Amino acid sequence: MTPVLATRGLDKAFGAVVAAAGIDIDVPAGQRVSLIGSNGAGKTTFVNMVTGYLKPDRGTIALDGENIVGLAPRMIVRRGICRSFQIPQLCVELTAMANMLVACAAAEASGLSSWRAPDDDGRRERAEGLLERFGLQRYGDRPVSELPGGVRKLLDIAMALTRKPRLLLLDEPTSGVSAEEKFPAMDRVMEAVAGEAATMVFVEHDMDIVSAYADRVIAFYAGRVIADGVPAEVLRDADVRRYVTGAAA
Amino acid sequence: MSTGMPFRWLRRPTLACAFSLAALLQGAAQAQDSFKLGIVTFLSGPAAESFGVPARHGAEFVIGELNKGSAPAPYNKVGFGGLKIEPVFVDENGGATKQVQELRNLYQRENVDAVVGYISSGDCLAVAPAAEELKRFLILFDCGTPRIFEEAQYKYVFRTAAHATQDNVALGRYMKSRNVKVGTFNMINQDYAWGHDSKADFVATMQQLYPDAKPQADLLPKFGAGQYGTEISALAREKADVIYSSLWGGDLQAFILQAAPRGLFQNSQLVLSAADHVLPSLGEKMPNGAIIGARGAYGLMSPKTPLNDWFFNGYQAQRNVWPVQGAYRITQALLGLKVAVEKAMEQNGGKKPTPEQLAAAMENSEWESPGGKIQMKLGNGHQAIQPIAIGRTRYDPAKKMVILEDIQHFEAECVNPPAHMKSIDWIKAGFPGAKCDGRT
Amino acid sequence: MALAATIVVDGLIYASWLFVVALGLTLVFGVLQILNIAHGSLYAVGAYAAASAVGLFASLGFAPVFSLLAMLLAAMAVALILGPILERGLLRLFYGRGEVVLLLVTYALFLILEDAVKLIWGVNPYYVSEPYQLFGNVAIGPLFYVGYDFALVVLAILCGAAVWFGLNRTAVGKIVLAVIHNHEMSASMGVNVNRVHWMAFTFGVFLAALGGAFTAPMISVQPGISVSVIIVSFAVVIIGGLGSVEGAAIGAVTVGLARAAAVHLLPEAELFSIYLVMAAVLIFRPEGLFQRAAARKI
Amino acid sequence: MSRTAISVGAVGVIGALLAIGALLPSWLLFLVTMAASHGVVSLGILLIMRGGLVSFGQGLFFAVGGYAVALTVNRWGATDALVLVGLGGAAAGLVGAITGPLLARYSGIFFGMLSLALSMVLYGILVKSTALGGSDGFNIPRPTILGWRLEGASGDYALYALAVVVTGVAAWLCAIYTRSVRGLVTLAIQANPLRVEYLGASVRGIMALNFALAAVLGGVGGALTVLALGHIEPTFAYWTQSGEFVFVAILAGPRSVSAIFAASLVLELVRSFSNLYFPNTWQLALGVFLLAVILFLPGGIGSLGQARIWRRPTKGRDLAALRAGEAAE
Repeated sequence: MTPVLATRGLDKAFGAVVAAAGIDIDVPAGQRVSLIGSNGAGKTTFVNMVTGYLKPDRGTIALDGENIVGLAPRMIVRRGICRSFQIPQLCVELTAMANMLVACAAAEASGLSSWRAPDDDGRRERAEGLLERFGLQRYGDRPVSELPGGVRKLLDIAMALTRKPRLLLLDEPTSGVSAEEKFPAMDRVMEAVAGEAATMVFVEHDMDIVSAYADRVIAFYAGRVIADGVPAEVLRDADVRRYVTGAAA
Repeated sequence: MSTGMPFRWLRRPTLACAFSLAALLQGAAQAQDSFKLGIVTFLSGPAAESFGVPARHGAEFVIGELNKGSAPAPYNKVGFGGLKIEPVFVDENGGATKQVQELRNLYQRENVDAVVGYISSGDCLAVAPAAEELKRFLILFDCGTPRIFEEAQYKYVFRTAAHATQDNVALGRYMKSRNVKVGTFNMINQDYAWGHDSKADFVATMQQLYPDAKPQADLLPKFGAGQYGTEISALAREKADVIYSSLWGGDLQAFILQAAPRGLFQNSQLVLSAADHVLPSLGEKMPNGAIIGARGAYGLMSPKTPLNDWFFNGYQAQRNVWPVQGAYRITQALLGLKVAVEKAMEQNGGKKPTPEQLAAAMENSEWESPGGKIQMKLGNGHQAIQPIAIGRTRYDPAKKMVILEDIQHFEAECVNPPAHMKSIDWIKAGFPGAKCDGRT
Repeated sequence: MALAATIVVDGLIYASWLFVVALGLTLVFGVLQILNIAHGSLYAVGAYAAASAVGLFASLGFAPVFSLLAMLLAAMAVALILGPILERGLLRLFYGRGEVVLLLVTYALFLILEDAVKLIWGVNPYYVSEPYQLFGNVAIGPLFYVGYDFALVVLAILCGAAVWFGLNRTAVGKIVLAVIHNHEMSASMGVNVNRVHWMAFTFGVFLAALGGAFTAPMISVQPGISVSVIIVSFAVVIIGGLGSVEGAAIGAVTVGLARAAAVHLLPEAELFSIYLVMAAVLIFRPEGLFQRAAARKI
Repeated sequence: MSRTAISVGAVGVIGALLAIGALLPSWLLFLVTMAASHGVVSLGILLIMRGGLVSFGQGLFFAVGGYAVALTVNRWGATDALVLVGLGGAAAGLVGAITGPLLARYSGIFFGMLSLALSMVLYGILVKSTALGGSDGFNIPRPTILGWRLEGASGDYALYALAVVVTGVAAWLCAIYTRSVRGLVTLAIQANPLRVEYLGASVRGIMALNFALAAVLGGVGGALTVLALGHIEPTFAYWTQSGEFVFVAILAGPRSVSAIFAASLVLELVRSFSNLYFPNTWQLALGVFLLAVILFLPGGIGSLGQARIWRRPTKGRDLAALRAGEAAE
C-alpha cells in the first residue's frame, strides 16, 4: 500500500547550518507519528518542507505517491496536508466561530460559490461540530483576543482539521498549555483526529505525551533521523537518550 | 382668545426645525435693492500672491468706490445702477470639481445675481458649461486659454479680458519693431496647459516674424518646481540670443533669483510673456533690459487717462503697492458688468435685470477700463479683445522700484485674431486682417 | 563628457537639497512609523522663519555672513517650538491607530499649517537674498554656478554625517536605534520611549525647517511652496528604503541624477522621471534600494 | 443583518433617496450627486482595506473611468449615461485586472506608495496629452438616458437619480460581498495572511480580485462624476484626489458600507460651508474638522450604531487593524 507521506533524500541547509540531510520517511495511513529532537534538530524544518513553506534543496516529498515539492502551501493544503502552528495563527479580532468559518471556507474562496454566505453550504454545521468535538462551543461568540492560550491552541488545531485532511501536521500541540491541561487537551485532539480519520504527525517535547499518544516516534538530531520505531524502543535508544531526552547524563 | 394661538405650533421643536430647515433650503430671499456678486479668485495656493489677492484687493477697491458713487464718469452712479454691490468671496484653490460645485452653491444657495471669477484656465473651462446649464450670468475675468469660446458657444458666459494669444503675438511684434536679433531662442515653460499653449503661440509667432530663428532648448519644468539649477545649466549650455518664458508667480521669481547670479541674462535677451506682477516684489532683483508683457496695458504700462489715474492712485493709496494684472483685470470685469447692468435697467424700466437681459446687454458691448477700451468682439460677442503693451525693465535706484521704458502699445486688432478664426490658425496664416497703427 | 559632468554637478546639487528634506522624513518614519505629509509645511515654516530671522539680523546691523547663523537659529526655533507641541500635543493621541490614520492626521496638519502660515506671514513674498551671494560664483567648464549651491552640498553632507554619527556612535543614538528596532522591547528595558519620540520628531522638524531655511535664499517664499516638496521627498525616501539614512542619500542622488539627465537629454520626460524611477524601484526592490531584507531600520 | 434584510434595506434606502431628491434644493442635489459619485470610489478602498491594505492611487481608476467616458462621448458620440457608466467601470476594471496581480505582491506602505506612483505616472501622461486638453482637460455635453437629454432641473434630478441608483446598487453588492465567503476570508487576510494561505486560499488571488473590484468602483465613480460635472482634467489622477478617497474611507470606518456615503457627504458639506464662511482659512477649518473626527470617532462614522459583522468591538482596535499586512501573532 502506498504510504500517505513518503520523503526521499530531503536536504536543506541554511548557509552552514544543516537543517535536513537525507531524510527518508514513510508514514502509512492511520499512523500517529511523533517527531522528537532538541531545538534546531530539524523537526520544524521537516514540517515546513512538507507543507511547502520551505523548498528542500534536494529530494522528493510524495503525498499518496504524488510529488508535491515546489507546490505553494495552499496547493499542498488543497491536496490534503493541513497543519497547526507552534504559535497559534488565528485572526485575533474575529470570534472563534468566525475563525472556524474562515477555515471551512478558505479553500472555496474562488469561483462563484465564494459569493455565498459563510454560514451556508453546511459550513456552520461543520464548524459547530468541530468546536463541539474540541469542547470549544461555549467560546464560539468570543473574539479570539479574549481567549486563554490553551483554548487558542485547540482552536488552531480545529481549524487545521476543517478540511478533512489526509495528513495532519501539528507543531508542538501542547506547548504553552498548562501541565494539568495537557492530557485532557491531547485526548480531545486524538478523539477529534480519529473522528476525521486522518493520519497524524506531531512535533512534541513532552516524552510522557509522546509515550501516551504516538504509535511511532522519529528522533531528529542535526538534521538527521537517528532513531525510528515504537515509542518504548526509541526512547530507550542510547543516541536518543544522549541527544534528545538528555536522560543519559 | 389670545392672538398668539395660531403660532403656537411654532414652539414645537420638530415643526420649528422643519420650518427653519425649509427656510435654509429655500435660501435667502433675493433682495431687490442690492446686487449680490460672487467673486471667485485664488486666496490660497501658488496663484494667490501673484493674481488672486491683487484681484481681490482690486475688487474691494472698485466695489467700495462704486458703492460710494465716487468713481469717475461714466461710472459715477452708485453701485450697479443704484443697486448696492454685495460681494461674496470664494477661494478658487482646490480644483475644477470643487469650482463647479461652489459655482452652483453661489447661484442656488447664496442666490448671487452674477459671478465674476476664475484665474485658472482649467477652472474656466469647467465652470462655463455649468453656468450655461443653470442659465445664470458668469464673467470669466482672467484665465488665458483661447479654447473657451473657440470650442463652444455660450449665451450666459463672457470673458472680459483678451486670451493669451495676444501676449505672445505682441512680444514677437515688439522684438521685431525693436530689431532684436533672434538667430536662436531657448524656451522654459511650465509643464501644464498654460506653458504648453504659450509656447505653441510663441513658436508660431516666431515662425511668422523671424522665419530664420532656430528654437533650441525647450524646457518644461513641472509647475511649482522651485529649483531651476538644472534647467539654468541646460539654458546656459545651449547659448541662444533670446530666452523666452511664460513662467509666472513664485516659479518666475525663483527662476530669476537663481538664473541672474549665473549670468544667464548677460548673454541672452530675456523675454517674458506675463511678468508685471512680479516687479513690485522682485524690485532690484529683476534683471535690467528684460522685455516683458503684462497681459494688457496694465500697471506701469497703463495709459494716462483720468480713469486709470483714479484706479492706479486709489489702489496704491489703499494697498501701498501699485496695481498689477489681477487687479486691472477684475476691474475691467466689474466696470463691464456695471455698464451691462445699467444698460439692461434702462431697457427694462429700472428693475434688477435677469440673466437674459444682462447677457443681451453685455453681448458685443464696449467700455472704457483703466487699461484701455474693452471690446466684446470675439466668440459671438462674448470674448473681449483689448490693447496690450510691452516694455523693458530698468531698476531705478532713486525711486527704489523697477520702471518700464521703451513701452509700445498695441491696438487690440493688431494682436488678436478676427472673429470666427481660431487663434493658432490666425498666427500660422500670418495674422490676416491684423490692424496695427491703424493700418491693415 | 562636458555634458555628463554638467549632469552630475546639477544632479548632485539637486540631490543635496532633496537629501536635507528627505532625511528628516525618513528619520521620523524610522522612529515613529509616521509618513509625515506635513513635512512640506514644516519646510515652508522654516523658509518663512528664516526670512523673518534674516530680516531681523539685517535690521540689527549684523554683517551678511551672520545671515547663515540666522537661518540656522530660525530652523532651531521652529523645531523647538513646533516639534514638542505637535508630537506631544497631537500625534501622540493617535499612536497605535496604524500608519494610515497617522498619515491622514499629518494630512490634516498640512491643511492647517497651510492656512496658519498665511495668517502669520500673509501672502506677499519674502526674499532672503543676503546669503545667496556670500560664496560668490564658481565656474565649472563653460558654466557658472552660484557658490551657495555648493554650500548646500556641504550642508547636506554635514547633516548626513551628523545624523549617521549621532545614531551609530553616541549613547542617545543607540537608544534611538533600539527604539527603531523594537518599540515594545526597548520600552520594557526601561527606555523612555516617549522622550525618544518627541526628540526624534523635533529633530525631524529641525531638518525640514533647515531645508526650508537654506532654500529660502534661492526662491521667493510665498504660499504654495510646501506642496512640491512633499511628493519628491516621499519618492526619495521610498526609493532609498523607509527609515534608512544611507537610503535617503542614495535615493536623493538617484532622483537628482535621473532628473538632471531628463532635463538635459529629454526635457519632455522631466515630469515623470521621478515617478518612473520610484515605480521601477518598487517593482524590482519593493523594500527600497538600501533596505536589506528584514534589516533594522536606519 | 441577513442578506435578505440588506437587500430589502437597500431597495428602501434607494427609494427613499429618490423621493428625498425631489425635495432637495438644486445646489444640495448636485452636492449629493458628487458625494455619491466620490463615495463609490471610497467604497472600493473599503474592499481593499478590509484585506489590510490601503491604496493611495484610486485616482488612477477614477481618472481612467472618467477619461474613458469623456473620450467616448467626444470621439464617438455615445451619450447614453447607463452605457457610459458601464463603460467607465469596465475600462477601469480592465486596468485594475492588469495592475491588481502586480500590486497584490506588496504589503503595507509599499502597496500604498506603488499605487500612488502608478496614478502619478498617469497624471503625468494626461498633463502631457495636449490632444486631451493637457492639464486644462476638456468638457463634455450633458448625457442622455434612453434617448432623453438630461437638461435643466429635471436633468439635474436625473443625474442625481442615476448616481443614487448606481452607487446604491454598488453599495448593496458590496454589502453582500463583505458578508460572503470571500468577504470573510478578506477580513482574515487582514488579520493573518499566512494562516489564510495555510487554509488553502490564495491571498494574492483574493486581493487581486478585491483590487479589480475596487478599480471597477473607481471607474464607475469617475464616470458618474464626469457625467454630472461635464468636465474632466488630469487632477482626477492627482495624489490629493486619491488621498481624499482614503480620507473618506477612514472617516467612515471599516465596518459599514453605508457610512462611506455619509462620510463623503459630510466632507463635501464641511468643505463647501467652510469655503463660504471662511474663504481665507477654509483649509484650516477642514483640517481641524478632520482631526476632530479621527480623534473622537476612532471607529469612524460607521461606529455610530452599526451592526457588527463577525466581530465584537474592542475600542480603537479596528483602525489599528488597518496596519497593513503584518500577521498578528
